[in-house]
Amino acid sequence: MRDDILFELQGEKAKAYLAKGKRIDGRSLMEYRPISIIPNFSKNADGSCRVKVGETDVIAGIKMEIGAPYPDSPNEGSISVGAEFTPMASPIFETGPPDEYSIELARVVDRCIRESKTLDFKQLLIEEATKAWIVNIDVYVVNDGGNLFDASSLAALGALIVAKIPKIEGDKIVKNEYSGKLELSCMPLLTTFFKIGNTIFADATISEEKAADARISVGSTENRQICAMQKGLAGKFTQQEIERCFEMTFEKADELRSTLKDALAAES
Amino acid sequence: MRDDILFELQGEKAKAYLAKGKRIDGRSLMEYRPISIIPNFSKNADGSCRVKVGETDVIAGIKMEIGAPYPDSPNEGSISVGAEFTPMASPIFETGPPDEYSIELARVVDRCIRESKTLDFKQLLIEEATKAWIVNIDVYVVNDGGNLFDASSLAALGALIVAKIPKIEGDKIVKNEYSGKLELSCMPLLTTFFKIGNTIFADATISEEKAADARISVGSTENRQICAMQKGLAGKFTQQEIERCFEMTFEKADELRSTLKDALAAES
Amino acid sequence: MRDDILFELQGEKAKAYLAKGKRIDGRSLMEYRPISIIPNFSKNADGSCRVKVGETDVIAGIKMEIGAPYPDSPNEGSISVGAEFTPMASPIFETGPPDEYSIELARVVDRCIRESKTLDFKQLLIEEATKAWIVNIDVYVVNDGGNLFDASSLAALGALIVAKIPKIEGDKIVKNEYSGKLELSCMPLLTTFFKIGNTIFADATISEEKAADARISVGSTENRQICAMQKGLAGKFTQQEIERCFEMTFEKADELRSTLKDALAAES
Amino acid sequence: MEKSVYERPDGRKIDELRKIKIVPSVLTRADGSAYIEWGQNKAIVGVFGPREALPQHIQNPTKALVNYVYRMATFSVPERKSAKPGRREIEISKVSGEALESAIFVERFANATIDIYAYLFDSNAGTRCAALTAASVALADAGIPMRDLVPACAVGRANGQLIVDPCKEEEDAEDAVDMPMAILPRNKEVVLLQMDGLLSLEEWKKAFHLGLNGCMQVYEIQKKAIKEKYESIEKEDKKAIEALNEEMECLESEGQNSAEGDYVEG
Amino acid sequence: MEKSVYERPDGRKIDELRKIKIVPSVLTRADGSAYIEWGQNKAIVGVFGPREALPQHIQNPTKALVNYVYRMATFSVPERKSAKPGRREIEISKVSGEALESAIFVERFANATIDIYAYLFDSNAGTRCAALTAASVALADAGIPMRDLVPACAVGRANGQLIVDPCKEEEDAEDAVDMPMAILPRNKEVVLLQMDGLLSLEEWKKAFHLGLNGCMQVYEIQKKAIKEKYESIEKEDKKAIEALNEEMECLESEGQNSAEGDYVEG
Amino acid sequence: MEKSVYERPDGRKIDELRKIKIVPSVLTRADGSAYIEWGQNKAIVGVFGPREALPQHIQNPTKALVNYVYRMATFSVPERKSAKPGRREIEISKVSGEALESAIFVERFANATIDIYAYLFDSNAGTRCAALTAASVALADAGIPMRDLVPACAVGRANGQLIVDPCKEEEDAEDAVDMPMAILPRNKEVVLLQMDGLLSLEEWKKAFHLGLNGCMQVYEIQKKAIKEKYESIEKEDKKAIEALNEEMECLESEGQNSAEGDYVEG
Repeated sequence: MRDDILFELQGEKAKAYLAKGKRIDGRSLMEYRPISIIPNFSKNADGSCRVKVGETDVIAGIKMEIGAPYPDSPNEGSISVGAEFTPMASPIFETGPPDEYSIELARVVDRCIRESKTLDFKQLLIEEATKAWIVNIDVYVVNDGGNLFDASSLAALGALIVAKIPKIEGDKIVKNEYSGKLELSCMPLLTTFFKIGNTIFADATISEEKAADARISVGSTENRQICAMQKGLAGKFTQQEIERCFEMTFEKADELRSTLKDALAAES
Repeated sequence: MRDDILFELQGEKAKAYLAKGKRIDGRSLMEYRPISIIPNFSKNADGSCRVKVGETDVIAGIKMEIGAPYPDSPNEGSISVGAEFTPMASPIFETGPPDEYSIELARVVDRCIRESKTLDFKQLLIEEATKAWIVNIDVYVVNDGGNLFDASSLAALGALIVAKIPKIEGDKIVKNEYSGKLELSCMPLLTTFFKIGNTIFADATISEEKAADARISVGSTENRQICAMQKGLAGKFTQQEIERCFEMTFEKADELRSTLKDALAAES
Repeated sequence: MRDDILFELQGEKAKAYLAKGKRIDGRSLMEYRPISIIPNFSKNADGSCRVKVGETDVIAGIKMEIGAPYPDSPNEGSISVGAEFTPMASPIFETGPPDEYSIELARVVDRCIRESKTLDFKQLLIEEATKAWIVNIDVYVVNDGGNLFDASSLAALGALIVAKIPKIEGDKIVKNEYSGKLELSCMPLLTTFFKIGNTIFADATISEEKAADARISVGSTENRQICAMQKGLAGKFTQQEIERCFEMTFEKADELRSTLKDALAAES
Repeated sequence: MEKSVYERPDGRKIDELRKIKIVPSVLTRADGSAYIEWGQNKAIVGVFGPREALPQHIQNPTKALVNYVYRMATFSVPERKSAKPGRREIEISKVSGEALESAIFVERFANATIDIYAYLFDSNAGTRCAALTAASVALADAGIPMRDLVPACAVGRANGQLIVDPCKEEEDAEDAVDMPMAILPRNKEVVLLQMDGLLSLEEWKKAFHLGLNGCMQVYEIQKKAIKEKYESIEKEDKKAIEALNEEMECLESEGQNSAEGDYVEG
Repeated sequence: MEKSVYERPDGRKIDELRKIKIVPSVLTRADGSAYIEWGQNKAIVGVFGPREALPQHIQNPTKALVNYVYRMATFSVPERKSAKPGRREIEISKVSGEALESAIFVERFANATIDIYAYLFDSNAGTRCAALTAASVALADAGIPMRDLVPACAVGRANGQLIVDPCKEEEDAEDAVDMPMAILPRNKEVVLLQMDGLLSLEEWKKAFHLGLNGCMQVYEIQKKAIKEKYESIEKEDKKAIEALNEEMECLESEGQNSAEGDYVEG
Repeated sequence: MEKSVYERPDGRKIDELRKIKIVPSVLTRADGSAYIEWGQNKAIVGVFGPREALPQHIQNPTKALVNYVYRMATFSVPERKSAKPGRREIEISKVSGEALESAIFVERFANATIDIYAYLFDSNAGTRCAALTAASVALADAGIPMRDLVPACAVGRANGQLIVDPCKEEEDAEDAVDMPMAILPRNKEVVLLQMDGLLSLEEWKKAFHLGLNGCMQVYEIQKKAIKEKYESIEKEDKKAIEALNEEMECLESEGQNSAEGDYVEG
């Protein structure tokens, strides 16, 4: 175990390094830790993906359910994103109803997917006003090594890419049979930047994250569109700092996308 | 802030005054504090009303929903009253599920409206056995300056009086369009009397309420019918004391009704 | 009151006795305490039974409800067993949502009934795929004198035996009228054995139970079939010990069944 | 008492209670308990305390908390009740606990809680009164010092007739009124009073009179139940007698209480 | 500022805010409070603290916790909201609390909590900004030392046009973007920033500029509201002035803050 | 072992387990952990402790609490599971925790808690056994002193044939029996035993024999996983070895345990 006081000390150390533009683990400021991706981790899921970014370990799984469309969009299905910080992920998490941390995580991952319009909700319709697919995406945090937003976003996108649409007979889903795949029009991903003092850097470790003053997550697509933003923590950003993050976001997201594509290619 | 210890000291003072038949703020025993009423406080509500009685501040709002009638009264709609003691109303309230205080408040306000039969539940029917109006009345306590029962009852009645019935097309409510108004056959109101020592008085301030031994709320209509009663707190009343409250209840409720009518007239 | 420290002291004493193959109350190791059974304790229940085993006191009641069959067994009804440790049953129980103790109790009672196949779920069907009986069995623990599993199982079986099927008109249950009785093909019951040191014994009192190392509940029918098992507590059993329990289980369950039959005969 | 053409469904007179049976000391793990049958109503009440109130921040340094929990079993009503406590149960718990607090010498037990759990297993109108009636017997059984017992009883109206202790059928009348009440019998002070339905002031006075009368009958049944228990115990258990003795003294002698507690002549 | 052919539903210019009215000190039991009307939006904010954080294990020995609770009344929206707080409300509470924390001198109040409750009673887009804007006025009203007020404002896009402070109709546009933001005005630092919708980097820069501008307008309204309160109090209450005085000083003098707090020139 | 005409859906012999793979130390923030693949089942287990049990009133001054939490991910089953823990998960958590407690020297850690979290991410029958099997490896990985590992395995019946480690298809047979069990291998004592379905006493004996056999095979896999980890660590980290060493000693030497703990020859 590395307890939380140890992390705080490491946080202080991280701070000292970052003040000099360096990082404890030798990475450059905008460099991500090694990433490993296991698509189709769970066979019972309609799509799933396990992602490790350094020590961070998250598992996303998808279950498609048949539900009624919302009254104000009778010809659309929908997505629903949940996140659970499992209590094994960190000494301080507790079992219990989703708290504000997991709710924020789920909602920002949701926002990045939803607002990019990569999923055409109209294609999720089964029967107007009465039946449509609800794409349930659940992310489980198994080990919190920092930068959960990017790892979760990557796992959710990976799960969506490999997701299959269950076969329907009458009103019911036929188990273990599929009628096709989910179609995605782009690959939206979150990249998150952290600020300690005046230094901005990507992919914080847990000790760096604990020492961070502020955080900003930017969702973007390969078409260089920003589709989501979320500033977090009690620090502040200047306009220039935010613009610097934006400049990096497209580059970094492209890197993550190609890592994901490689993993998917290796799988099939 | 006036903290709770301060209130207790004021409670002792209130007690001493009341023992001599007097009140700290100079009111007579059965006199209400100044009342201000803002009907239609919320445009998104189908009916709403903000009421201040002295420092006490409550906001009631109505939303009409379409639901199924109860199986044992297939040709009737219904009402549902909720109350929330917001945590800003007092230093001691907490956010969370409704506790026994707010449940009692909601149920006594509900009882006064329901039992007076001012609303004809049969007129809330839309389609026998399948569709009827559910009149959701929610009362938010914004500042607890004492005597929440009377303020909440007044706000709920005010909201009902100005409430409009949404227009329906097919199975759905058309937003921002209305097909008429709720019809009320009378104006039921709660008046609450408090007891400290052997003194009975109306409209307690928060300090008086904290010092009170017992409380009795009486719901009545302009036809001098009693439609609800609720004794509260760990004190006791003799029969004579209760009868004395009843004698006052019609007079005081008439006063409140005319204040409400004036406010409504000013509004329109 | 006998507080929990007192029970622990009694537990030590029970332990000392059991080490010599004896019990404080003079019973033999496999002897049950006196049992009293009151069938039809609650008239509003569709079936009910109060059972006392020594100081242990539990009340089981049944309510039949109309529900939809599960999609994967469209021609079957079902049962649902709940248990509530009321806070009056012991100084240490608290009001609140069902905890792991009451959930385990309910699930083991459920298992014994369900797996014995005494109820033919197909006979609970009212209309294929849309309507079937759900047999709700709720057990309330009123006084915890030890061995709740056997007392609860006995009460649940008693309630099932006397249970009547409500009369239906259209989609609704007609109050206070019945169309027949539930048919049971056998009389499954739990018998529970406790272990302290190397001594195995039946029907523990609360002090014996608090001192027990391990517990094993065995569900069986009059046809000498085992239909459920549940080992509990942090102790261990050898194979020989378990087989010894099995040998006793049929004999003891037969005793309990004849006590139940006598009580039912006395009732009618 | 009054004559009327109204015939009650169960043939009772308008001022006649249903059959009531109270048995104290029915539980072994609670500090005090009572079982009541009141017509079809069946309730068991268990009392714990005075014991330390936990968590600490709820403690009151000037008096014991009175925590009354009223619950109905899922199968105790015609239509199955959810196992989750409803708003009705929570409201009844609150007002019943306040009614009992008025009788208990709470000021003697700083930082303590007195927990009273009342469960209904069968029902047919008047359950809160049945439970409350059993509760003060259970408190006496637990040896908790009280100014008085707290008998409860409802008054109702059906088909224009005021009646005591209405049954379910009467509670469902078109013009039904339901007024549960509970008193401290010695001075006939009201400690619980609720009312649903429409009444004129004159009707209310009559109803109240009927209710007082009903409560006084319930009081006699409560005292008899405690006395019988007391006598049966006498032969078995010397120590338990003393505690109950103190209770009975407290209930029967009048002059003493003002000195002992904060009781004020109403 | 900019010219456009796009006509806003309520006739506003693209850089024009809806009408905003802020009234501090509207509650008597909270330590500080404010009422805000922002177009149709109506919110009341109450502040308590700094007070001891409970239970103890949540206390932070190096700073005060900032607990922000954003809630919408059931009737404040077109379709009735459940009384239970939703995930949206919880997320907004979290980011708004973080935004305010950046302005408060939390390091001065070890083991304390500052509780901020913001309730919406009517709404039409932009509620989180309205609540947050009222909240820092309520904090000032409570005399809680801050580096700066926190004005908030949303930027949006409708029919291809970037606009400040979108109304509901604009928020529902086919190509809608919604970007709520809040700043510390003195150095124009961003403390809250969220975004839904698709934007290019160039559009974002324009949007951000509009938003900054909007926030600065809101800031003026906040200061005016506090000042008016301050003046009205002056005539009535000497003691209350001093606290607010300190607040205003803190907001208006620049050089001092770096010395007092951990403020760093951005 | 036995011959039969029954053909298993996956071609296994009746006493053959599915493929099992166990990897210890897969998490960095937990004190100990393990990953298990058991056929299609995939579980991750994390262990924390011994650490102070909180809130204080749950502490036991004579031993450590063992808190086992078994959960299934929403997508780990054919039909989506609610994110809320169900009654089945709570029951399994309770009996699995009791089984592990029998192996841990809990009496050495007064007022402490040992928290074990087991999450299933894919499933096909036998999940509680897979999770429990991984859990004692994770406990060893955390250096928590144990009398023995706790291998688990289910026995079932399908089409009249008793089988070890049934798969989902077999679990759904018309005459299915499911009997999960876990043992302390050294003395073959049973620490978890549950059963659903109808069995005669004779069948039970055969089933139990099959189950014991299965558990012993699982035990070998557990030991191998720990040993491999131990060897791989040896080259890297001197300090970690000592802790695991102690574990392995504890597992392999027999005579010592009775002296160290309260272990009694069964």
